[in-house]
Amino acid sequence: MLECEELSAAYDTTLVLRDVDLTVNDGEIVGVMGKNGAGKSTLMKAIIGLLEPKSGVVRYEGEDLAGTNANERANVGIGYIPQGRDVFPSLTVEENLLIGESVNRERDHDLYDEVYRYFPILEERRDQKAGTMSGGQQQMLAIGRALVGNPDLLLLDEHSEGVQPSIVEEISENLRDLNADLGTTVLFVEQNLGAIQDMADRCYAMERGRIVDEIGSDELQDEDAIASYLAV
Amino acid sequence: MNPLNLLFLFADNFAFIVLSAVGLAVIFGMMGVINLGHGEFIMIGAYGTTLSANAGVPLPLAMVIGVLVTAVMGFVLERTIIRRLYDRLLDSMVATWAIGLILTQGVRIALGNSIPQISTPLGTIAYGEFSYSTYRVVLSVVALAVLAGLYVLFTRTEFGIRARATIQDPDTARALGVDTDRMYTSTFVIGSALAGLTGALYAPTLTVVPGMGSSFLVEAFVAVVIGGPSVLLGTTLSGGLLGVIDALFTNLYGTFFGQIAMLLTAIVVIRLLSNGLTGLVEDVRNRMEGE
Amino acid sequence: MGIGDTFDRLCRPFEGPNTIGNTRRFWIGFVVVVLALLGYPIGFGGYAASSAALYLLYAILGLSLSIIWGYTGILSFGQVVFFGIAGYSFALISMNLSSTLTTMLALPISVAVATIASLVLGYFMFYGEVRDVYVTILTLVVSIVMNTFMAQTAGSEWTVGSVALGGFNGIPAIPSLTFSVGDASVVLDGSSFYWFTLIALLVVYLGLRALVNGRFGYTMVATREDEDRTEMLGYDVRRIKLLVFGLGGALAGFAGVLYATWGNYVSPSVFGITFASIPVVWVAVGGRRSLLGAVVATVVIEWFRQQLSATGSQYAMVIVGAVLLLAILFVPEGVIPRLNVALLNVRDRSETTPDSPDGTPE
Amino acid sequence: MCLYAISVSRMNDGRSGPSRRSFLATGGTVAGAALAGCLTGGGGSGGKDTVTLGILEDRSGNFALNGTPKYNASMLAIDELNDDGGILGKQIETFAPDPQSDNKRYQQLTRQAINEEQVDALWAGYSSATREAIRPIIDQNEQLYFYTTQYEGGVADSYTFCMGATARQQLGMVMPYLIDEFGTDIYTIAADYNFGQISADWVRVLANEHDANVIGEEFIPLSVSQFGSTINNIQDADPDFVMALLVGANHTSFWNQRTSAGLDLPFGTSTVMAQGYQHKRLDPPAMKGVYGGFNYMQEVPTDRNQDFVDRYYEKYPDAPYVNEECVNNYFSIKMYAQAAESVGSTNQEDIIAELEKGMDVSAPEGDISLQGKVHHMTHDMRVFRCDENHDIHVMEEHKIPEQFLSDTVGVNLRENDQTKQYVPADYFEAADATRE
Repeated sequence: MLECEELSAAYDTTLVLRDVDLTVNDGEIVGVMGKNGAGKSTLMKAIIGLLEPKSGVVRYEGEDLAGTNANERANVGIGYIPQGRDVFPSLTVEENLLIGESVNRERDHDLYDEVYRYFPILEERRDQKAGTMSGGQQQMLAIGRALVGNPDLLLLDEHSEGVQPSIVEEISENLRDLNADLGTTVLFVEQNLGAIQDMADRCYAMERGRIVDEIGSDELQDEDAIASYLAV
Repeated sequence: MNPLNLLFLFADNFAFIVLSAVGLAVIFGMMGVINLGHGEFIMIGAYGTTLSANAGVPLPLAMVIGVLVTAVMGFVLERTIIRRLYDRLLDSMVATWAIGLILTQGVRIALGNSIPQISTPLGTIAYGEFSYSTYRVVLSVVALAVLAGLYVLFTRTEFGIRARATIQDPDTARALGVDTDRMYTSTFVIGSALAGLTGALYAPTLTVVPGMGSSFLVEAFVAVVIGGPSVLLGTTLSGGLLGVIDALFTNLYGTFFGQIAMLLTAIVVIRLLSNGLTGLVEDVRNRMEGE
Repeated sequence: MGIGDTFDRLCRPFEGPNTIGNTRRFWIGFVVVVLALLGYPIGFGGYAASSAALYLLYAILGLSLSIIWGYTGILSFGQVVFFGIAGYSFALISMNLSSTLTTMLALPISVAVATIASLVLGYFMFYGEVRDVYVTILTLVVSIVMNTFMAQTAGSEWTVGSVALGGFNGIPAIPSLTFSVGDASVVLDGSSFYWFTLIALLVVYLGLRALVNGRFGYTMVATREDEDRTEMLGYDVRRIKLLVFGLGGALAGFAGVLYATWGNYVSPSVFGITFASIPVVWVAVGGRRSLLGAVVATVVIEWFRQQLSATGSQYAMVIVGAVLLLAILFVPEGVIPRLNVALLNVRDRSETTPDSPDGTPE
Repeated sequence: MCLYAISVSRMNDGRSGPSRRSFLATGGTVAGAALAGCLTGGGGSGGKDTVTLGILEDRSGNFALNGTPKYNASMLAIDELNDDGGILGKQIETFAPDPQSDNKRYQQLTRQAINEEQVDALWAGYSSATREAIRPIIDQNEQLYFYTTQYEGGVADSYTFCMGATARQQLGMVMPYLIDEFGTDIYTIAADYNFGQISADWVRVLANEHDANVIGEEFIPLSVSQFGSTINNIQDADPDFVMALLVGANHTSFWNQRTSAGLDLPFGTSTVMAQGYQHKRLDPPAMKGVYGGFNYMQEVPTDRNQDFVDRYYEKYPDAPYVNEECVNNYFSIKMYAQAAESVGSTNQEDIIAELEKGMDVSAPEGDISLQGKVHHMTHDMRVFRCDENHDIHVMEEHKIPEQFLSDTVGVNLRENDQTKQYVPADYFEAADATRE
């Protein structure tokens, strides 16, 4: 479904991604783990199109995405959940969700019902300004917002950051259910061990902008094996 | 002091401040671009209206033409110039200043220093020994209608919600499929159209000359700066506050003191409220919700 | 130690990454240009010199914005406020107490008044948490307020001492700058005014070069690049901004005094939106992060505008507007930095042996 | 050689006091100035085979509406003179830049006109502010200068000739007429700057002289274009007529606004219509019942004027109107030519002396004369009335001389050089703004 080939990206002149190769198959949940500054968020931005790659190819459903804008990529079915709970703070919950309708223009129907089923709090707080909600609730909103348009691929950028562990667990569970129910493919980046173990079918490890390892589902349960990619 | 006089005067000032500021406020509030050519956009609206009316088009239709002309001009300028400067907001000020310069002198070259003016429609309201222009009362109603219309547009329509999302976080909005380029273009066109509307509405009451835009700038900038970040609320509140101050002091002490009182008020507001009048309202609202 | 080394050592305090032109070649060119400028009145006469003096004093105004906007990241439309305040102060002081001594004293006092005004406004803004683009609009509003206010001082109640503010008409017949020691006095007029302005500009330019390449200059640039981080590193950002704004006010005020004595006249149009915008245009076109850019652009643009107006062409303003648009669109970093890069490239290509002592990184 | 020649010609200017262009001779600038003189090929006016006139009128910026007709009329006069063989057999050249309604630029261009272009005479500026900005430069260089706008009056300047009617002449024409026709209660609205303030002073002086009262007075900033409260105040005061001394594009909005507010009083004015042809630009009946005291409007019903108007439109078919200043520029250039012919040279000092003898001028407005002692004109003044169809009618006409400088102050520029502007407040109790 999604392939990155020798993807490199830079801020100004500082290279942050170096020749990243990565594949996500239809229906998978794939994680990318790495420490702070490993280039995880940059990878997400390069895939969604917020950052122009220096070189390399991003392919979605077999088509090269070069030359398309972020909004066009979203329109064809990629749902993006930015890091740091980037909801629109002075829009209400409902208005935030409405923005998500622009994702995946070719869907059959909106997923408001499903979103409200997974995250009932969002229905309760429909008219509340998003900026006044707690971190976990904002994270749920950010996910719900990307889901409303029924994306085929979800890009999830560190949903555990700054959120209570119990909520992270809940969110991870919801995402697994969602993957099972709707067949939504998920690519997420994370440095929280628990979240990775809870969600990922398989996982890439990233260090200083490079993919350094690929870890299958069995190895994922071996904490010691993956901790080295995460420990500070 | 006749209370009706004061009321009319207030309505008049309110309309003038709101209509002067609203186009500037939309472009600034939604896009962060300070359009130094704002006055010239108003001038274009006034010219469009006056020229159409002189050509025999009925006044209401002529006003629509004035608005359209300005909107189209805004569209072209956004597509060719302004969009290249979104990440260089200060340069965009220089660019819009230059556009204003070109517009003023371009109109002068094309149409001369003056064109035949149109007269104010709708006649007079008389009361006691006083009388007042009906059209000017209508203007204040229009000003309210414009504010209400914008409120609905920006809070009740999908376009408005997307536009607000775009200004809050353009990257995230884009990543969620919002065509932010189009949002910017649309917003700039709406702001231009509003400036054009101001020109169209005031064309029958003001002297339509190439340099007329400057007579709107004081009110427009003062209103925007004391209004604060929330465009509509800010414009409404500044129109209300400055309108009252100006009306009161003008009525009591004359035009000069009206203007000075208005400007002093602006300075006090800026000093006391760093987020302008809307900041104050938000604070009060938060405090009330907190209790 | 050769003469070249001495020369280099003399130049060193003015060199650094925050300015263009850190090579011996630049300084030699600089000295040649300065000498040529000093000789200009001798070659072209007093009239030409007095015209040019106007552009030079504008350049000081341009520099005052360059350090505030270009180096500290605060776009001010209010430089003309201090320019005008100093001009008016000079008029009031020198005309009320008309003796050569007071005319001489009026210069520093007026600059002080402008500085205080800028510190007050700066305090008001930076300590009142007025941010970013609001500073820009606020300074613009202050200019408009001054313009509106001064234009309305035509009545006889607006008389300070024996001098009427004059409203829209302004104050005419302001004395020229006069310096006197004992009985000897020099009236700065024509060529002598030009020389005075040129040397003042030179001192200001070199002084600012030393400033921006010094410790304080780095904190200015740090403030521009990231205010929060600068604050976290232990610098008082508000104080830095206030000091720079005050310095800008002083320079603008100094230019304002020169202006008032240049035409022996000052009027509210110095606060008008057109004149308020012009320094922004100079600095934007010349390159806001380049002091030299501000100076060159100011002189060239003003010369160009004057030439166009002298032709009597009605297209003058259209051409000025179009040139600005093109400059903003196609040379965003400013004309002078672009030229500098182009020159360096040409030289890099033509020269294979790196014999020039320009080790300073850009 | 060249340097020597110039010095001699300057010496020959020989007026007592500082010599013409004396400021050039300070310090080390003599050589430079002389060199510049050589480079531009001008050795003073005497040696040239053309006459150069400086025409500095605004064709862009705020005052373009008033400046453009002044420029046009000047060019018409110069073309006509050139067609008739020029002045003293020399063709007239012009230095005619566009000062863009910017006083700073006026200063630059005035210096350029005098020092670089070496103009023999200068016409410059619409507003009083412009005149005051450049007058110090004029005086310093002892440059012959014609200021052609109608104005507040009082300029007594050895080098300046004020060709327009003064406030006293204009108001002195229209106010007695209005007092006779409508009554003695006057309300004044005036532009809040020097011109408006002094004109309002004159309204008070003239009201006093004709046993009328100014029952209200309001000064309106030039930037104001909203007149709701002003209209209220006038209605509140209920005067017999209003004196409207409004200036500029913003103030022109007053007329539409007062009409739509139903303020139907007689208005007297010295400013509107004759300068900015509001009766042509605004839709009737905005200017209904406005009475102006002017020396000229395009509608002056004489054959001589018709002939002038025809010639003007022949040269400028698209011009909107022939205004008061147009005519002042036109006749003053002709008057200058006449003076130069009778002196037999373009030496400025000689021409000033010649003009100071007084001179009769046949102008489009009528036969008028220059009052040499005070450098002002005795104008053929008229009361013009605008009716509801915006047709103009001449109600009264007679010649009025400049009186303030000549009678009240007692200025005689033939005898005493000066460069001062006198104000009525110093001479009339009624005009003293510190009253009450």
